[in-house]
This record gives sequence, C-alpha cells and structure tokens, in this order.
Amino acid sequence: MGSYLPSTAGQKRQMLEAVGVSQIEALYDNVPASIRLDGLDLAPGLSEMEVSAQMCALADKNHVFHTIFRGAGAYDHYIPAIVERVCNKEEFLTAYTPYQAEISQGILQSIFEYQTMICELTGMDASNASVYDGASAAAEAVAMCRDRKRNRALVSAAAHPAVIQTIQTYCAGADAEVALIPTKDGRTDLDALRAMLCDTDACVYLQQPNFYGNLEDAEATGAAAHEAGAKFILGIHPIAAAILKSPRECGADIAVGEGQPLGMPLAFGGPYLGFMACTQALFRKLPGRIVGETVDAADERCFVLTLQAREQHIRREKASSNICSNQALCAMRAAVYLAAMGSQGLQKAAQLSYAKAHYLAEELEKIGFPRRYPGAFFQEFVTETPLPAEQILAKLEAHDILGGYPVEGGILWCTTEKNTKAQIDALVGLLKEVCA
Amino acid sequence: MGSYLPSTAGQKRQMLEAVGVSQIEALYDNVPASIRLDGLDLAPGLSEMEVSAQMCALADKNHVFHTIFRGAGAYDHYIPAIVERVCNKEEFLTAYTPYQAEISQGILQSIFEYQTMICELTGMDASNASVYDGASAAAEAVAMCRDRKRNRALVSAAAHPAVIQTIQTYCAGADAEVALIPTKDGRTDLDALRAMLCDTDACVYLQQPNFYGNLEDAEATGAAAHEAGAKFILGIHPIAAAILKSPRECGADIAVGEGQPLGMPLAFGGPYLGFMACTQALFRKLPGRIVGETVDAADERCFVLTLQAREQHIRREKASSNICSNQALCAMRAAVYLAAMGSQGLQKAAQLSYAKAHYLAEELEKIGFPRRYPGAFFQEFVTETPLPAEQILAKLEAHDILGGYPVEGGILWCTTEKNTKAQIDALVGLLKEVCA
Amino acid sequence: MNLLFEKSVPGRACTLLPDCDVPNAALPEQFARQQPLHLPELSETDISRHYTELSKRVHGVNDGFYPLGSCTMKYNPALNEEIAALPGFTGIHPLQPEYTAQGCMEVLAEAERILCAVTGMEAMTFQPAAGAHGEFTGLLLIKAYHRSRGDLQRTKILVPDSAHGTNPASATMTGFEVVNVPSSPDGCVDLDALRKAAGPDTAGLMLTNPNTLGLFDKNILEITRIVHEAGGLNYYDGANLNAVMGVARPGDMGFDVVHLNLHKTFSTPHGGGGPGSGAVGVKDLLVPFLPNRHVVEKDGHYTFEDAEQTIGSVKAFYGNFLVVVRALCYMKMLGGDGMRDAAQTAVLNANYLKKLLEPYCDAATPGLCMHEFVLTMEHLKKETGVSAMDVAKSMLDYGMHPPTMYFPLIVPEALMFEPTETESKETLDWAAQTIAEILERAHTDPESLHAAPTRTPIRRPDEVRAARTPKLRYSFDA
Amino acid sequence: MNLLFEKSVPGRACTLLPDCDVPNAALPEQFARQQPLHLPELSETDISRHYTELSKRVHGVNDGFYPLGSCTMKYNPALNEEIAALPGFTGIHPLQPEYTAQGCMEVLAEAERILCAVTGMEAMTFQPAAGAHGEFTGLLLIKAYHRSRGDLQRTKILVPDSAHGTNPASATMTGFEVVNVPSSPDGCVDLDALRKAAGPDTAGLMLTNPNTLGLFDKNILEITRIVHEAGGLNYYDGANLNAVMGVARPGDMGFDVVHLNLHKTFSTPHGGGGPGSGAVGVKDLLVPFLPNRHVVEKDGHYTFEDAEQTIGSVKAFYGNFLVVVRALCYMKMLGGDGMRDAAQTAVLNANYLKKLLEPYCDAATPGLCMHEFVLTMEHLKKETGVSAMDVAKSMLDYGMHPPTMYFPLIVPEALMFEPTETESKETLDWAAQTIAEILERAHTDPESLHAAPTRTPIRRPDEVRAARTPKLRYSFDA
Repeated sequence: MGSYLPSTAGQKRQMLEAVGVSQIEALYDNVPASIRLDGLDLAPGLSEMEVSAQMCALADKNHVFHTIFRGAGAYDHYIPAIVERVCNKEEFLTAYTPYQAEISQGILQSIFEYQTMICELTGMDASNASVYDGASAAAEAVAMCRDRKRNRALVSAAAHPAVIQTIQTYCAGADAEVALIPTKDGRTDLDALRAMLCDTDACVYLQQPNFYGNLEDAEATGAAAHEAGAKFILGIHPIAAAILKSPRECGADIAVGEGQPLGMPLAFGGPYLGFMACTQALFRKLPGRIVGETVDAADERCFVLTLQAREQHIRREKASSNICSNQALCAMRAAVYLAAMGSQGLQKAAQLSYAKAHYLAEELEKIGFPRRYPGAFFQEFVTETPLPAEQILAKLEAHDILGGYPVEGGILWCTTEKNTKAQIDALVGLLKEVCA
Repeated sequence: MGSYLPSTAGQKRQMLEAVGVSQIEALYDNVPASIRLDGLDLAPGLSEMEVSAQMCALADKNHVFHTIFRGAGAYDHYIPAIVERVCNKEEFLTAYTPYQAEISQGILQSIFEYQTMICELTGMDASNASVYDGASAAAEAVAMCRDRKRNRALVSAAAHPAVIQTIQTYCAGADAEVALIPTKDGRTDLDALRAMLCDTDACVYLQQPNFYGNLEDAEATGAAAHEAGAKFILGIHPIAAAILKSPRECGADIAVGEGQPLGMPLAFGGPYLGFMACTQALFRKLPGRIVGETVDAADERCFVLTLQAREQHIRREKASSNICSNQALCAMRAAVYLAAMGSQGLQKAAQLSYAKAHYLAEELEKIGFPRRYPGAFFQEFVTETPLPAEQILAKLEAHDILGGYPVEGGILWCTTEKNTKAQIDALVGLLKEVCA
Repeated sequence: MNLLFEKSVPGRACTLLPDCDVPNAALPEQFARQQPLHLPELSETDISRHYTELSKRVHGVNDGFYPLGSCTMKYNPALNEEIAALPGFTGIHPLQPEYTAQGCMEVLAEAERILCAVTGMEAMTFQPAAGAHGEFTGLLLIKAYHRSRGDLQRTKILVPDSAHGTNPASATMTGFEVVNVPSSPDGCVDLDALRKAAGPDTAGLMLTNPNTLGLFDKNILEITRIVHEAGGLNYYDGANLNAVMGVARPGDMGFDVVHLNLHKTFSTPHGGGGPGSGAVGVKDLLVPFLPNRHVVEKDGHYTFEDAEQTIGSVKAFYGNFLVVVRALCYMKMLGGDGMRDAAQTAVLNANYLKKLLEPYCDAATPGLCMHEFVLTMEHLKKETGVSAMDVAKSMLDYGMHPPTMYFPLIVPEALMFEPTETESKETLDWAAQTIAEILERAHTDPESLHAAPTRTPIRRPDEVRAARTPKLRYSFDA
Repeated sequence: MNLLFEKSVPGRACTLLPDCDVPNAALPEQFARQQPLHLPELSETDISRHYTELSKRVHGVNDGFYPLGSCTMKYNPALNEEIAALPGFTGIHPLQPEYTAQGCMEVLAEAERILCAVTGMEAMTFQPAAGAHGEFTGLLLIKAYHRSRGDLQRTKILVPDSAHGTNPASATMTGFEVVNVPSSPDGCVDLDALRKAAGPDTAGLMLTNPNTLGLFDKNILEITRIVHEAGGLNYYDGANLNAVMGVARPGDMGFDVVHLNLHKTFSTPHGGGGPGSGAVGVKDLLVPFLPNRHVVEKDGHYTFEDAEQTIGSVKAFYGNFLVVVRALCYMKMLGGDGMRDAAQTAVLNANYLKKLLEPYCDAATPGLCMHEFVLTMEHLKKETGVSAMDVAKSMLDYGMHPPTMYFPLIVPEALMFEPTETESKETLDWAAQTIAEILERAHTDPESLHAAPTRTPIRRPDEVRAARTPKLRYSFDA
C-alpha cells in the first residue's frame, strides 16, 4: 500500500489522455507479451508505520556492544555530534554529483576542502573526491602504477586481508599479477621484498600501521621499491597519520586508506570512505572525480569538477577506471570531522588511542597475555591467550564487551580514545577472572 | 574543559585592550566584592565525548517499553518520519520568535498554516500560535472568560487531574474561584451542573473524551452553560476530533487541548503543545502570539505577528496573560503531522484507535475485566481488575508491556493505531495467565 | 509562496497507517462529526519541499549573527540535539513507573543540583515552560508564602520601569497590584523611590540584574535589603543571567526566588519561539510551596514528591523535559569554570562591540556594560529622519538579525544589542563595520534606509493592515 | 565564500576529547611525523555556519525538480533516513560475531530475496558500492564463468553505442576488448550488426534496457538469444530499471547478470555523488563465482559463506550496508504492486512531459518513451545559436535542475529528461511551461540564454582554466 506517488487517479487519467493512450499498460507496447508480468511474487506493500516497526525489529535483533576492543579495519572512534548534524542536511543528502557547478558550489567547495585536508594528512599534492573504501582505493592505486612493462604488484602480507583480496580481485580482472611479500615477526620482511623486486614490478603496497597494529619501516620499504623502479603505495590509518610520519615523509608516490575512522559509524561495514592522494607526477592518473578551483564569468572564485578528460564518460573504453559515483557524503563527513577536530584534536585522538593500547598491552602482559610480536605498534596489537580465543571472547560478550578480533595465534586487540581506563581495567579484571 | 567560545586568548587580549581594561574581571566593577565568586562548587567541565557518554548512560537507565497501553494524558500515536525530519531543520530550530517578518516568513507562514489547521480541527474561527500544553491552555481559556461579574469556573471532575490542578493553580493566582462538577458513572453529572450554575459563573470546562475515556454529552453541557450566561470551553483530543463532533458543533466558545498526539514523542511529559481556538466573538481575548496575513511594500502576500496590542510587551500590567515564548516548534510538528496525515489519515488514526480500544475492551470483559462505566468511550476505558492493579501491571512490565494507568477502582487502558491485534491478543493472553 | 492548502490536491496522500486488523467498531452517530475537515492532501515530496522552501525564508543562529538583545541567541550545540533525540529520553511515558524512569528523574535532579549551585538557591522546579511561566510560578510562591503566614495585606509587587513587559503582566496574573519604580539617571533603580514604595503592603520586588540597559545595579545589596526590611521577597528575573553566571549568584545578591531561561542562558534552541524552560529556583523559605511532582533523591533512588503546601500545577507533568536534557548537556560540558568563562566572554563581546560602535552613534549609558547594551537613535532621527526601525531593517540586507528594537521603553529609539559569547571577534568586527556603513548612509542617503530591506524574501509588511483587518487563518471559501 | 582554511584562527578549537587517563606513552621518534599538519582551527559555531551556508548553495531533490536523465532523482523518503540512523544498524561492527548481528544479516538476505524476485535472478551480492562497481563485478563473474569452463578465447564484450561510458570502461578494467555495436535508426540495437559481432570470442553483451534514448528494445528477446547462441552471457545495466520494475524482469528478458543502482531505483539518496549501492544479481550459472561473504540462511539463522569459486572481494566487508537498509525500507513500503505502480507512473510522467514539450522542440525519437526521453537542440542551435548547454543553464535561473546534457553521444545537442514518478502533474506542467518560455526566448533574445544563469550563486565557471591550470587543493603558502 505504501507509495510516494503524488499523482491521483484523476490526474493520471488526464495525463494518459494528453499522451494519447487509453491505459497505462499501453505505454509498454514494446515489451514482448511473453515477458510481461502479471505481478511480482512479493508481499503487498505496507504502511510507513508497519515498515518502521519491522525495520526497528530487525535493528533490535542486533546487539550493540557497550564496549568495543575490536578494530581490524573498522574503528570505534568518537564521532563529534556536529558531523551527523551537518551531513544530515537534506540539501547535501538529496543532491547528486555536482555536474551543474552554478547550483552545486556547496558540494564542490566541500569536496575541495576535503581534498585539501587529505593532501595535508598524507603530505601529498593531489587527492580525488573519494573512492568506495580503503580496499578499493588500494586496488585503484595499484592500477595507477601499472603499465605495459610493469604489471606485477607486490603487496605486503601484513596488510588487511580484505585489502589484499580486493587488490587480487582487481588485478585478476586486469590479468595482472600480485605477489605477497612475506612477513617476519608480524612485519613485512624487507629482505624478502628486496629479493623479490624485479623490473617488471609496478609497485609495492605497504600498510602502516599494518593489520597486526605493528609499525613498519615504511621509509626503507619505499626506498627499496624506488630502487627497483617501482612505485611505492602506502596505506595509512587517517587518525594515526596525525602523529606518524606522513606518506610524503616515507617517500610514497600514492597514499591511500580507509577513511571510516574520520566520523563514519561502524555500520556493519559501510558506507565507508576510500581516500587517495598522490604526488604531482601522478595526479593525472588519479581515478574518480576531482574538484578544481577556477573563476566564474564574473571572475569570482568557484569550483568545478575538473580533469574530466581522464574519466569514463569521456574516454569510455580508454579510461583507466570506471568509477563515477563515489562516497561523496562520506567525504563530507570526513571533512566535517577533521574541521571539528583540528590538528590538535586529531593528534590527541591518535595519541590517546596509542597510549591506551600501550596501557592495555602492559596490563595484559601482566595477566598472561603476552604480545606475540616485538617492536613498536600503534593502537592495535596481537597477544597470545592462555585459553582458546573463542572461549575468552564469548565470556567478554556476555559482559557486553566486544573483545579483540581472533587471529591466528591469538587475539588482535584495539583501543581508541573512547576506551576509558575504567573500561580497560574492567576488561583486564574480567580476563583475569576468566583465566583464573 | 568544554567550551563553545570561538575567542582565543590572544583575541581576548586584543578586545580587552580595545575596551580599555586590563583584565576581564575589571568588567565587573559594579558587582560588590562581597558577592563575587571565587568559583562555583561544581565539577570541572568535560569534553563532548565524556558528556555524550554520561548522557547516554542516563538515557540507558530508563526503560523504553516495547508495547504501551497507557494514555492518561500522553499518547503513543505513530509519528510519521517526515515530522522529525522537517522539524530538525536548523533554521527552524535556531531562530527565535519571528519579530522581523522580512527574514521570518518561514516560521510565520508555518504558524499561519498551523492556526488554520487548528481552526479546522476545532471548527473555530481563530487560533493562537500555541501555549505551553493542554493544561495551561485550559487555564488560559478560563482566564479569557472571567470578568468582574463572572469570576467562577465550573470544571468537570472527569477532566484530566493535571488540567484540573492547573486551572485551580491559575485561578488561585488570580483570586478566582473554581468549583468541580461532580461525576456520575464516569461522566460529568449534567443535573448537578445545572443545579450549580449561577450568574457569577464565567465558564464551564468539559473534556471530551474525558479522563476515563468516556464520551460526554458535550452539546447539552454547552447548552446548560450558555443558558446561565456562562461560556463553554471544550477540551478535546486532537486526533479524536477528526471523527467526533467538533467543538463548534458542540456549541463551544473556546476549544483547547493537548497537542502531544499530533507528532510529539512521549518524552517524559514534554515539550508538548497547548492549542487554543475560539469564536470570532472572543479572538481579541486570545492570549499569546497570533500570526496574521497582510501584504508587504511590494503588495505581495506575507505574514506577521499581529494583534500585539493584546500582549504584555505593549500592555504590561494591563495584559490578561504574560505568555510570550510558547511551543512554536511543537506547533510546527503538529502542522507537519497534520499535513502528512491529511483528513483521511487523521480520521483513520482516530478510527483505528477507537476500534482497537473496543476490541480490547471486549476481550478484557471475557476474561474478568469488566468495564467500570457504561456507555460510549473513545480510545480509553476503565476496567475493574480481578487482582490488585499493581500486581497485574508489574507482571506486564516484566513482559516489556506498559499496561494501563492505575486509577481508583481499576485500570485505565488505552490503545492507539500502533497497538496491533497481535499485541492486544498477547496482552489478553498474559492477563489471563496472571489471573488464572 | 503558496500555502500548504493551496498545494493540496484532492485524493493525494501519504500512506502512513495500516488498515484495521481488529473487528471494526462504529462510533455512535450522536457523537460523530458532521462538519467537514479541510486538512491539506499532499505527498511526502510536497511536504518536504514546502518546508525546505520555508526553511530558506528563516534566519536562525546558524545562519548568522543574531544580536537580539535580552534573548541570548547563543550557539546551540549539536550534541544537545543528539542527546535529546535518544529513544531513552523521547520514548518514556510521563506516567510510567518511577523505577523504569530513573534516568529521566536523575536528569531533573542533576540539573537542579547544578542550577542551585549557579544561582545560590536551595531547590528548583522545572515545571514552568518559559520565562514568563516561571515568573508566574515564582509570584505564586511569594503569594503562597505570605498567605501561609497570614500576611494578607501584601498585595503589591514593585517593578522597575526598565523591566520586561512580562514582569508587570505576571504580577497582574497573580492578583498583585504593580507599583512601578523609576530608574535614576544612571539607569539603576532609584533607591529613594524604592524606599518610598516599599512598605507593609509590599509582597515583593521583581528585578532583572543586570538590567535591560545592560547594567549591573551597583546597589543590588541595598535594593534587596530594602525590600526584605519591608517584609517583601525579592524575585530575580534570570533573563540576563548569562552575564553573571559563575561570577555572582542571585542568592548571594539577596534574592529569594529566581527564574532561569534555559533556552537562553543554557544554550537550548529557541525553536522559532519555543519550547523553552523557565526553571524556578527558591531559597529554603519557599521550598514548602513548590509546584507538585518535585524530584527527590533517597539512597540513590529518585521519587516524585509533592511539597507540603504546594501551589499545585502550572502545567501537566514535569515541564519541558527535553529542554532540561539539553541544558544539562551544556552544563556538563562547561562545568563551573566554563560557565564563568562564557559569562565573562559574553560581557567582553558586548563591551567590544559597544566600543566599536560608539564612534558612530550614541549609547544609552556611557562606560562599561554587561552582556548587552542599548544604543539610541534619537539624534540620528532628528538629524536625518532615519529611525531605529530603519537602521534595524537595513541590517537585514546584510544577513544580520537586528537587535531588539524600541526596548527598553525608557530609551527613545532604542536598539538593544546582545552579541553573546559564541560570536567571534571576526563577526563582531564585521558587524560593527557594517553598522557603521549603514549609519553613514543614514546621512548620505536616508531614503535607502527608509526603503530597506530590499534583499529579503519580502519587503516591509503592512502591520497596520494586519491588525485592522485580521486574517488569522486561510479561508477555503475565498 | 571563504574556505574553512580561510576562516581558521590559530588556537581556536572544539573541545571534543578528554585528557589522557592512562599513563602516557611516547611514540618512538623514528616514526613521528615532522611535516606540519594544517587542519582548520574552528569553533563549532564556525563549522555549523559554514556548512549551513554551503547547504544554501546546493540544489537537491528536496529543493525542486531534478529531471537529470539516467540518474533517477526520485524523492528520498524520510523513513529511510530515520531507520538507517538506528543504533541497532549504525553501531554494529562488521566483524562482530554473527549471532550478534543477525538483524543486519537478515536485512541483506531479505533485500536479496526481494530484488531477486524483481529481477528474475537467483542470488544477489551487495558488495559493489556503486553502479560502475557492479558492472565491474558482473564482468568479473562472466570472466570467471568462461574461465571455469576453460573457454579462454572469449575476450570481447559487445557494447551498444548508446551505452553509458561506464560500460566500455568496466569492460576494459576487466581485461576485455570492447566491441561497439551500432544502433539502428529507430534507436534500438542493430540486429544485423549484433549478429555479425557475436561469435566464439564473445564473452558477453552489456545492455541497458530501456536504453539511454528511453526506449525499450522491442527485439530484446532476439538480442539476448543471439548472444547466448554465440556462447556469450548477457549483462543488464540496471540504471534504467525504474521504468520496468514490476512490469518485466531482466531475467525473463534473457539476462544472466544484472546490476542495480539502489540509490536510483530504490530511493536511497545520492548524497552529492554517493554512497550508492551497485547490487549484482545473477542466475544459477554464476552463483558459484559470487563475491565472498554472501549471506545464507539456514533454519532461520544467517551465516556468511564464500562461494566455491568466488571472484574474491571488490571491497572490504559486505558493501554499503546502510544503503541497503534504506532500499529495504522502500521495497517493504511499496511491495510488488507498488513497484509496478512506481514504474508505470515514471513512464507516464516521462511521456506526459515529452508530449508537453514536443510542440516546442525536437525529440530524438518519436512516439512513446519509457521513463526518460531525449530532446535534441540541433535545429535550435542552427537557427538561433542557442545550444543545449544554454538551454540547460537557463533552467537554473528557474530553480530547476537541468536534464543530462550531451548524452547519449549519438544524439547531437542532447538533453535527456527523467522526471521520475515522484513528481506531480503540477510540477511537470510548470516545468514544461518554463522550458517553453526559455525556448521561445532562444528565438527572441538568444543573448540572454548565452548569458544564463544570472540568478545562481555563481555564474558560468571557466572549466577550461580549471583543467589547464589545475588547482586541486587550497594552498597555505599563497
């Protein structure tokens, strides 16, 4: 019964008459009779009240954990209230790609501001308007580096598994090769990388911090790649980037990452945000929408979609990417988030996440959960467990805590600025109890 | 630590210098030293993240019942999604009273539309822009009727207790008398009323449906009031009004009511909405803001606050009411609600609420919960209970059902369109079990 | 633009409610409505676009500078709205069992505790829905107090002539007689006049401090002492608390009862004219008379209690609860120091803006001010014919909300500015420059000010016509 | 207007995060950032006003008519947004245990069930984030299918010349060679050309039906048969499904794989360019290759499973989940009949608008259309010098979003209108009249159209300059 149709039966009759057909079905004359439907095998429509009740019941079937110590690609960072408020504005929500610059300055300027912030975060020269998520950003970055001579991508096995899978899938599509760089002690094995690199390698992809939360020697990795004539792609965590060496400082040609921590809710995996930035030398190869500054007929500064000659609607089969719709509203969320945090705030979020992880690691060490890998880490780390991980995690779940993510040989714990000392102490107390 | 201050320390210094004082405390020279505070005995400010967590924890200490069979002045009607969406627009939220008509047409027009809808619902000629709630609306209506000769208000004892209390409080303030019209079988005793009425009575206040959900003989009550030269005020439920005789049809001089059912959440009692409408003869006595149509300097239709000569900022001690801030945003909610429902939708909400109450009453009768009062009722009714009400209600609460409101001699049940047959059947099944 | 009713199309509708799933029941004919009901018939698209269009014909705090004096149009934090929308607050029935609504009750208790600390009061009620409602409640308390002591002769309320119109109106509503107390030339209460007015018939004094000229009355302790010595009580109109919160407390100034505008001082949005919250705080002596359903804590459990000699209800239930939720968010953010900071910055902003404007026009009072100040266009009008109204209307063309016009009544051609603390120096600089330009234009091109505004959705409305031939609703017959 | 960076004031900040409550830990120097980080320093007021101002420089569906061809700018229901904001959806970690996320998984399963019924497909994946992403995924499936059969010679994808640019680009990304198939004069696929192109090297055909001229290809069954007989698979670009949902199914037309734009056909908002959802449906033969983490129901319990020969991941996790939530709301509202109604009304609206406009200009194809139609300004341009661009830009001055310009490429000076079903007759009448006036003005005052728009926040931008001297970020040095 639900409907968003303004037309009344009477108006439809008037319109049919104006069109010159007697009934609405006649508009479908071109549809072969053999495939015209009698109706769909679906329940009848419902009223808004019923749909609301059904959908709320579905939401209620999920459990929202009170406390979260799990990251592994999706992070429970604090989302300032202003982010939701701004991005809920219907003007932003219900517009499409800003093709008509004259009535789209709001979106164009917000993307230009986003691009600037991503450049600042990464230290790069140019950013696009966003791609689907961090994993597809990594895959698109690999595609940017390939040419006829260099067709293989070397990807750190310590990157997020979904990122690796996505790069593999994209490369398989393009009949390009992917080789995994093995890990050693939870980090990319630099010696192995150096041994693998050859002159048909297009790029090296490294994630910093890596999937296990460990900090990599990104500069050395980049240097190795460049020595072999390959490009260096660095995948980063955008909040960690506030205090970690920037991709620029690490020598990256392309920086990519998952923008979810910048104000996007966990939302069962999406919508998230893929950000991509690169050096001046590469910007014409960036896929997706890009906003540029120009002036209007009155010589006032304004913004437009630009460099469209790269894109599919112009180049068609010669385009290097097919992306058009992206994650514009998520990019706006990120921009509002970064504007609200400012440099100090973002550094604080990073520093708090870091300090809390180190406090947790220390406390866990004391009760028999030693760290599995040595060396520096950021907000995530793997510990061994005195009992099977599943058993431990189930106990935590019963106390409304989503514990770390079970990985081979242990648990991958994560903290953000949201995890208070009280929460951490409670977690440790509970674990102690479980394992006693 | 929290702050919404844009000024930086450096800017404050510049401004102090411009003002010509050396430190900010010097601006308070007029404040006697003896009462200047050293500081407040309060916890230090918090970050947004901490406040958010604390406030969410408070919200979590409340229980949101899955199913509600309680009304008694606050009704769980369905709120269309468009209501929240529209009324959350920051332009509406962050503006104040539309004193400057040139930049306030949005609010002025929306109030004009609201006034029109209230006139339609009540059948009256004029409505104000809202007052605080249904109870204060009733009290203000009584004040409209009083003059030197007629100083007593007769109020049905079957009205909502809070309405009666509020009328009493307002009248006590004005040194005016209130007399309660006794009830008989859950309805206002018309014979008693006729016997009470005298020529110093200003008005008769009746509620339809009354507190027990029963339908009153409003026309006869109005006729009795008028016969004695008193005004007739009818308090109505705005959704019931879609199918019940309008106040106009009942002969009312003033119609008032609690607008909460028109799109306002239960919200622990507020903000709600008091609506007031009256006949042409009385509109200059209406308290509060009123919006009127006029034209601007270019002869275009526009809207302004009008009839301000009635108001306190002009008349000061001669004003009959002091109201200025009202419930404007709630009035907008009501207008959006009524626009979304339309006449058909509102009648459906009323009819569904009515039918479900009658089904529930019938089913309850079958299991030993007979109705306490005979005759017609709307969406609420009182039943007797085979066990003490508290015992029954506690059992329902354990099943996430908020049962009816305990009143003398039984329970006051309520249904709205949200109560499905399945919910009603489950309730009845549970009660049967409890009382078995 | 068209009205909803003019956009209505017969038969158009949103599909909101399901069909009936229980046996139908027919309303007896004698109760059934015959009168037609004209509500607009619209699709959701229509409604959404209508209000989107309306939203573009409104100026809110989020749209720009809004120095509307006496209204404290400070920024409304996004967090407040997020929290007030939590189902754990919006979904609670006011009459559900107390044990299932402890969070709501704690909100009221916690807000009371903080506001008592801020005002120096003993207890607070949130039942009043707005400032004027709070005044009414406060005066009822004063009345009840005197009555309870058998002191029935106290029939007069003293009100300074600079007071908001609500003060005398509230006094009248409460059955008191209003005695106007003049201001002395410096804008403060004339102490001699006050001494003369105060006496055995004095029920109380209503005072706004800082007053509507933006001045903190330096004789405040003397004022409240005079009234107390006459046996009256002192009522503090908290409309201007934003100037002094954290700096000085009405309780310490000698006030016995105070109302606060949570929607002003405590950052909850004004909503186009409400809902507000006019919380009323009282000292010990008035506690026994508080409105009913006052939250009380016992061993960490909250209950509603009625005061012994309660004045009753001024509305149903417990007040505009969600407004209190927002205010509590704000107070938790700021804490004691933050409130003081906010007040001091509000005062600094007002003084700074006043300083910037003084070269171009006359202030009603010289020297320092509190959180607001009043300019007078009296000379300007004499010289150029340009009125305070013309200046205000010209400001509309620059995307700025004008100050309060023609108030307080004791200042001719008054413009009352309250910039609030959430405005930046940049905004104040811009505003001052803009106003200076307007004032200059008053001399060079007064006509353009008479004709202003020209860039707004409508031009100046004909208010006289509106009042003389009232059209208060859309007519379906026309 | 100024940029956030230009509004930034050193030292200004929002107070969002608490201080550290655990022992501090220092990041080893060798990992520490040295490069400065310029993020704007702003108060919440600044941010709120900035984006409020930006929001007034945007035209969304809620602001008015938006007949952007091929983009299906239908109304976005308020309920969708309310539901997608429920903490029970937004607060769920993608890697939390399945037993704690059954509601999310049921959303995916239920949406899959309904969309399979609508399209005539067997299974559906929601991993792709947009239409183009869906195309890429669909072609990967086709590729995997042929590979799994050892059929390695199939390297070509047939694409009609009226196709969206994404089709050939997607084919290239997937390692295929693109073979363009011309249209016949009636705007449909040239069957002879298709027969010639199809062969043992054909991996598949990508077709949009109705096509970008707004025509349902009457030979659709023959087309898909030709491809099947050549051993290829048929890919349905669902961009235009809104014309036929509930009326005919891609599965019944002979398609093996289809992508849907949930943000177009199923009413989820476009968000200024995303996020979307490019759900991909497949027939049995492609099920073994679906992207990983496909939801499967067993005895009322939902689990994620990887297909045997999965193509892997096209992005992390399960797709733009909250977009699927919105689409499911919409589908539950409409039900089967409602979807058919929506499609039929969309087609009716397009035909009606076309009929109203035909007296004033040339349609690219005569007669009936589906949900969209294309006008050509070729004659107008020859006669008056006024281009499709000029006409489009003139529409901006009337608060109307222009149609898609210069697409499809096979029509010179094309303007492609898609009014959608959520527009009323009143709006269509108004739009037609407005466009008629513009077209008339093209003859009487062509200059005014070249100069348009004039009432928008900016005038026509210099796009050449933007591309020649790219300024892609704000420069802090400037």
